[in-house]
Amino acid sequence: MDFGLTDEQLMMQDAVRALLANEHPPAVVREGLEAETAHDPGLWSMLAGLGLVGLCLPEEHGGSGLELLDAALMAEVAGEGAMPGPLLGHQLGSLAILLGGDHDQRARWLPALASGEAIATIAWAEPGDVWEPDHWSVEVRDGRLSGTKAHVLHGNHADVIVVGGAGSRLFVVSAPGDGVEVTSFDGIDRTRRLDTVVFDDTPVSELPEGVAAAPRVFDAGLVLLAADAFGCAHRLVRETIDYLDEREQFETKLTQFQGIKHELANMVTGLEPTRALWWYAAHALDHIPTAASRVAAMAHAHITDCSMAIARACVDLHGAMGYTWESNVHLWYKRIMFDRAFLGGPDRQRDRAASMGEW
Amino acid sequence: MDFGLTDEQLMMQDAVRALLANEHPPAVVREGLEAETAHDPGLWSMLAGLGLVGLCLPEEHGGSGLELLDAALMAEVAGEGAMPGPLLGHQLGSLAILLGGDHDQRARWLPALASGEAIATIAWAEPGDVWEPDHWSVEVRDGRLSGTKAHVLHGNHADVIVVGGAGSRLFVVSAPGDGVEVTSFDGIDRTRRLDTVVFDDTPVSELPEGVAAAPRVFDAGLVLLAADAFGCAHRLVRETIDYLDEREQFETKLTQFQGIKHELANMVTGLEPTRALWWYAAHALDHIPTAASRVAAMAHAHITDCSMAIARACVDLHGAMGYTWESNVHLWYKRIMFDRAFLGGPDRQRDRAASMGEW
Amino acid sequence: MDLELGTHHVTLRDQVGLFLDEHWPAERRDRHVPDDEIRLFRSLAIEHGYLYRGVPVVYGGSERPIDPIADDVIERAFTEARAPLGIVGQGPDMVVPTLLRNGTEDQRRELIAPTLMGDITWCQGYSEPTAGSDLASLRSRAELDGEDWVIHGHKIWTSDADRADWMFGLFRTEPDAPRHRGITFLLVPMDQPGVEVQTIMAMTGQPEFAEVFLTGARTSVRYQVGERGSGWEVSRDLLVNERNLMGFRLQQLFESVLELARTRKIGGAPAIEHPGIRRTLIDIESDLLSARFSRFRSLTNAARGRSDPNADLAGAVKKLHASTMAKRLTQFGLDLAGADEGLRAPGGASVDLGRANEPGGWAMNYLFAHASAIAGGAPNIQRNIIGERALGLPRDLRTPTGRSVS
Amino acid sequence: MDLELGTHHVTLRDQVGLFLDEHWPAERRDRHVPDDEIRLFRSLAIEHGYLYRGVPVVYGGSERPIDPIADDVIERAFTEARAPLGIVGQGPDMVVPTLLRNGTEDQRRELIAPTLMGDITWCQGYSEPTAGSDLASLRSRAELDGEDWVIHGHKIWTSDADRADWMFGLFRTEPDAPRHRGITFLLVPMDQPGVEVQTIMAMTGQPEFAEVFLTGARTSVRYQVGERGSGWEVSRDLLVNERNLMGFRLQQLFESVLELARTRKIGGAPAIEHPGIRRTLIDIESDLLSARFSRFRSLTNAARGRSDPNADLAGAVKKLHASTMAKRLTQFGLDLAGADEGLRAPGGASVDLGRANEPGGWAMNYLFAHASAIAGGAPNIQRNIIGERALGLPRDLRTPTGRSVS
Repeated sequence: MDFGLTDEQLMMQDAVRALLANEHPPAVVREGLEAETAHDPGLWSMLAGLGLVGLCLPEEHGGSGLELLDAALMAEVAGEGAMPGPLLGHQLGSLAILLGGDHDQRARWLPALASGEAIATIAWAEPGDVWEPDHWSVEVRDGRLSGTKAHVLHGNHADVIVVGGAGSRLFVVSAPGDGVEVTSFDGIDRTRRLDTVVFDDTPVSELPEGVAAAPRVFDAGLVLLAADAFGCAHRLVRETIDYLDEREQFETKLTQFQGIKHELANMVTGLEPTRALWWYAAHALDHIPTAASRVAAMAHAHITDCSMAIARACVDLHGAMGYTWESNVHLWYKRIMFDRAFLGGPDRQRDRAASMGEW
Repeated sequence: MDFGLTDEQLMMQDAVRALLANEHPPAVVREGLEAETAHDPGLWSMLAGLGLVGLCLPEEHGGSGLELLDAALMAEVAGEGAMPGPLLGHQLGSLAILLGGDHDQRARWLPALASGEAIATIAWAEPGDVWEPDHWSVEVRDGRLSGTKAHVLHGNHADVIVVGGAGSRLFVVSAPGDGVEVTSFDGIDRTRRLDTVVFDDTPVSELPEGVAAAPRVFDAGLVLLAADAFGCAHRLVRETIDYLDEREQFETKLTQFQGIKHELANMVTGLEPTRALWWYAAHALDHIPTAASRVAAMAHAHITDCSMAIARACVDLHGAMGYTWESNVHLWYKRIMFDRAFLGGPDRQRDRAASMGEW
Repeated sequence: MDLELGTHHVTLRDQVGLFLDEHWPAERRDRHVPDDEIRLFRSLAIEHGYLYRGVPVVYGGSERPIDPIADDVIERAFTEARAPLGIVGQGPDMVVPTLLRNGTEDQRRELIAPTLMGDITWCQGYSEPTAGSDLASLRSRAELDGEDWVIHGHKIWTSDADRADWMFGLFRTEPDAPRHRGITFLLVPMDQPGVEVQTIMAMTGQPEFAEVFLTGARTSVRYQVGERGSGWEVSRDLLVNERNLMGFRLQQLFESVLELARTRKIGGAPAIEHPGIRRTLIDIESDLLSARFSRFRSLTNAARGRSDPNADLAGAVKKLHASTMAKRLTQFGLDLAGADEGLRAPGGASVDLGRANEPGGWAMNYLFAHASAIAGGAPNIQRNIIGERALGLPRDLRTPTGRSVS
Repeated sequence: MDLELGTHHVTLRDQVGLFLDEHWPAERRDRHVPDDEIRLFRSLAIEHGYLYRGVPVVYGGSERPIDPIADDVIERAFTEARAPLGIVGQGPDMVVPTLLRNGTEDQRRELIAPTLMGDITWCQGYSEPTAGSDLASLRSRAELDGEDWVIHGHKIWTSDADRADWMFGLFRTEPDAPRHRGITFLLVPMDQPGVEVQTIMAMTGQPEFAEVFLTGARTSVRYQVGERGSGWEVSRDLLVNERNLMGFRLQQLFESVLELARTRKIGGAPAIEHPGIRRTLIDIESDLLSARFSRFRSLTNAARGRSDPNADLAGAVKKLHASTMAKRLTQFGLDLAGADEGLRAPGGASVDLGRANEPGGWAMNYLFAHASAIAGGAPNIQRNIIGERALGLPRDLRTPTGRSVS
């Protein structure tokens, strides 16, 4: 038994942290808020260079052959840096093909996805708050799919879209292409854009193990969101301390006021123990299949709620400045809003976890 | 429209406050904790002398002819002083006879109840968390009642017990007497004792309007409990401030620590607005029948929960001393526990209020 | 205590109902109504005594005796019909009461009526970059030049400065007086060369406030409110008024939450049938009722001119209580609206609480809850004020050279 | 990272199951088991390597390699069977680890084994009336008289002092040394004329702690642990140990809540089917899981001997996190148990978390949650420690002459 990170894992986190701090600090992230796209090909190839875009793909296909815990550790760092772009959808789409595809399908798509040459995403949600695989309604007839998918992560950048269909089936669509119409959605988090994708008689290729793969990828998504939110909240606490430490009121540092100190202490008392929760949830995805799904839902609900509460308190601690666009606070705040809502929201995950309990 | 207290109401509160502070301060209340009974006949006759025991009974029967708001204002002061004894049950029992009895029954019982010569109580709850009138199960046959009633307020002091029976019917029993067996219950709040009363073929007299009266008396009970809890919490905040103001740590008054100041500020921010809520609920009992029952349930749930949270925080602010029997904190703390649980508890009242909403 | 709708109020309610049936019929509820029609409606409502009831007729109000229950009857009826109430904002809510109390007759005649009709709009010049919670340390200064005050300074967090016709604000006029005594309350026209406005974008993506740079801006001494050096007292009344704005908005938000709970489904059934949701709704409603009747209590106390330490405490906690409720309510609404809404950018050109259930409405209200929490003193400042002024706790510790908080 | 039950742990689980089937059969679960049978059972469990695994065999433990997952397997199996685990208390949890780390061979041989079997019981002499959170300001003093320390002083909030055979505590031995350096850790026999115990009644109605008056109490220098003046360091290890006690108790409490939720009815259906209750249960369980795996994280870090600021932060918040959970959990349990229980006096001769569902059990746990929150530094002290030591915030403001908090 060992419940800690390896030196390699810590070094990998530090490498990505350094990359983001040097090449894509918040000031650069902010420029992307206004831009038409939050995808920066330069950043993407740097991430690919670090082996991040194919992190969980097998080495035989050019991936790094690592575990979901490693992906979650990267999500934490991505949250800390409010890292923009299509990584989340790419990871989940790639994972779906890995877990659901047959030998030929993997061989066809995974190498380009592992190298970052192609970008994947998932088109799973449907309008009207449809998220879970067993709720999907889009039908495929004669190898062709028609229907509308909502909240597709960077749908406009995807070369490979893994679409969820009725009966939890998974289909792969090449994009852009005929019968794939992408419209952008005005989302809360400008660092990870969402699109609505309308498929119209689009040719698809079914992933034969898709029905088994879909819930596992869904669980992976929950854990990556939780880790991202954790990273955001952790950074926000630090940013808030730094901001308050620089400011004086009545000739006294704001961090010296005990009211502020206690509020910060309460924040980390809620947050820091949850690091072990998402570590465990991520580890369970690869190693404890009987517990994985339930604990993924728990980790998501608990951590995104905790992070959101911290974000709200951090805004207030910044005073009026915290409410401005000019402050960086809203980068992480809105990113947590995204992490919290994506895949259905905390209460829905709690209901799911409860239904999976041995009660 | 006028939403304030009259000079008479304020004077009455001050009179009772002074009485308790002078004649029955916490030190005296504490002596009663250990005693076999929490009923102090001396205190009772002083309360009777102030017109308190017949506050809401008509003047024609020797009462003060006041409203439930006045009774609630007295409950607030009783809470502040952790006043021991059978007043709550007495008020509710008297009210039940007033509202449910016919002319003869009122004439028979009310004068002695108004003067305090006789003490009333209600025997409504039944074992197994049965509280609401429409859940009562005890049956009366040929004018005789048999069955067990739980949580009877000072059942051993009552001369008149108003018993709730199946179909929300109300019956009056004279006590003590044959077929009335009282055993004491080891309750959380030693200032208001509870008994279990077993009736065995006991002769009863039915209150003809009991079915209509029972829910109104139940609502009155909720409001009196809420006002009592409010008084307890209000006093606890004051006691805590006084205690902290006397103590120094690191050569600094504890009240100067901003962490403590902010915690106290949060307490009163939750509490003080609810004063208007129980005022309104009490007023509604007499004047706004359409709203009364729902707002009584809301006031009880909201205020007893708020008060309980304050009590818990006040213990911690006192440090180890707050956890001792020697400190007075637990007087109010446990009294709030009582106020909160009696008649079923906050969540149950919320469920009731929700079912009465125009949703 | 008397809350019952007596004959008088029942009659009023019926009259308001008839008035609304005639002038704001049901088909108007969900459609865009042009500004001139709204204007006409408001004039009629003032004529009938339904709006601006505390303002004398001569200044454009409808001048009715203080009667919070009547106010309540009217507000409820208008809200149910989604009819426009009086204009909400710093002009009617803050400037008008101040002028009624401290203004000259000329100021009242010139400014109140157009403010009430929305023809003159206002912004507030209190905060400065170096004086946030601590108004007494204001640096913007005004100097007398003949019949004009000439102003140099820098105001920040000024809502609506880019649209406002006038600023009301505090300026240091007596540099040698003690800090609180050297401030004067002035009204300053915004459309002049010495006033430069630079909007500040809020996290909602809207330019919700601005910085205002005053470089030789002028205003006539006719627009000085109250005595020289009395600005602190004049503005204290204002802050009290500002804190009255929240309650009604929260009530509207709660109506939106209820509407949402009726329509949203959880596990196939309407959310309003979900036992956990029901308990939360009841608790939120209890909090709102507490705030509502606390307001009645304050109004009654004010009408009686009586002082009462508990009532003062209730006044002191009002803002923190309201902002705490606002956060809880918007969180609940956002969650109830579902993930589709949780992922959506804040919607609408501005915050409109009555339209919370339109796309992006909950996100907008969710973010905006911070603005209302921070405006007029962030939560921690409120806690200090409550602790020190209302609970009588000793002042905060200070650095050896520092001054104390609040 | 490796949490899987490998072959080794699966085998262990099966062995523990067989052991329990044989020595703690199902019929024992709900009945009173005499002390001597429990004693026998514990001896057997030690022999099998299931209890006191960190203690060498020579001192009465079962001496197994550090293996938290094995600990967990054993604890879970024992708990499910309601079999007695090791004795919980200040002796096994605080004195034994201290002696293992800082004690002399003689001290270990004499004191550890009887402590583990409950033959010697301990109380803690840290707090004093004038030194609560601030241990460095202790006044109780010990002076050397030949081979004995002679002690004068006054300890307070001492749990179990009336029953304990020994006190372990901190005493000022070097009055001239700097405050932290002048303290020595001593073990003092309680049964002697110089020791007078006066119990303090807790709000539970139980004498949960006591004051101890030391007037010329003696203890041999053989019972000094660590160097003279090193008491501060020796006791810091102890505080870390104290903070490890809560997690497992909370897990037991949660099992009781689940049991209760299965049996209690709300509106005719089991509470566990109530959607609101379910959400709360999941959230509480998530919190407990966080604490549990944080503990695994700490143990792993300790085993690796590696320092990590985030892990230090996790350690610093553990106690406040646990006491916050304890309050939430006991509130939830008390409410779920219904008003009949909410009105009942705290029950049982002492806190027994496994019996929370017996009459008065929830009230007892509800009140006791405060004891665990306050012991070792009330919540606000914890917040200061977290803020200053773990987050690196500057020290509190102080009065001009005062020293800073924590």
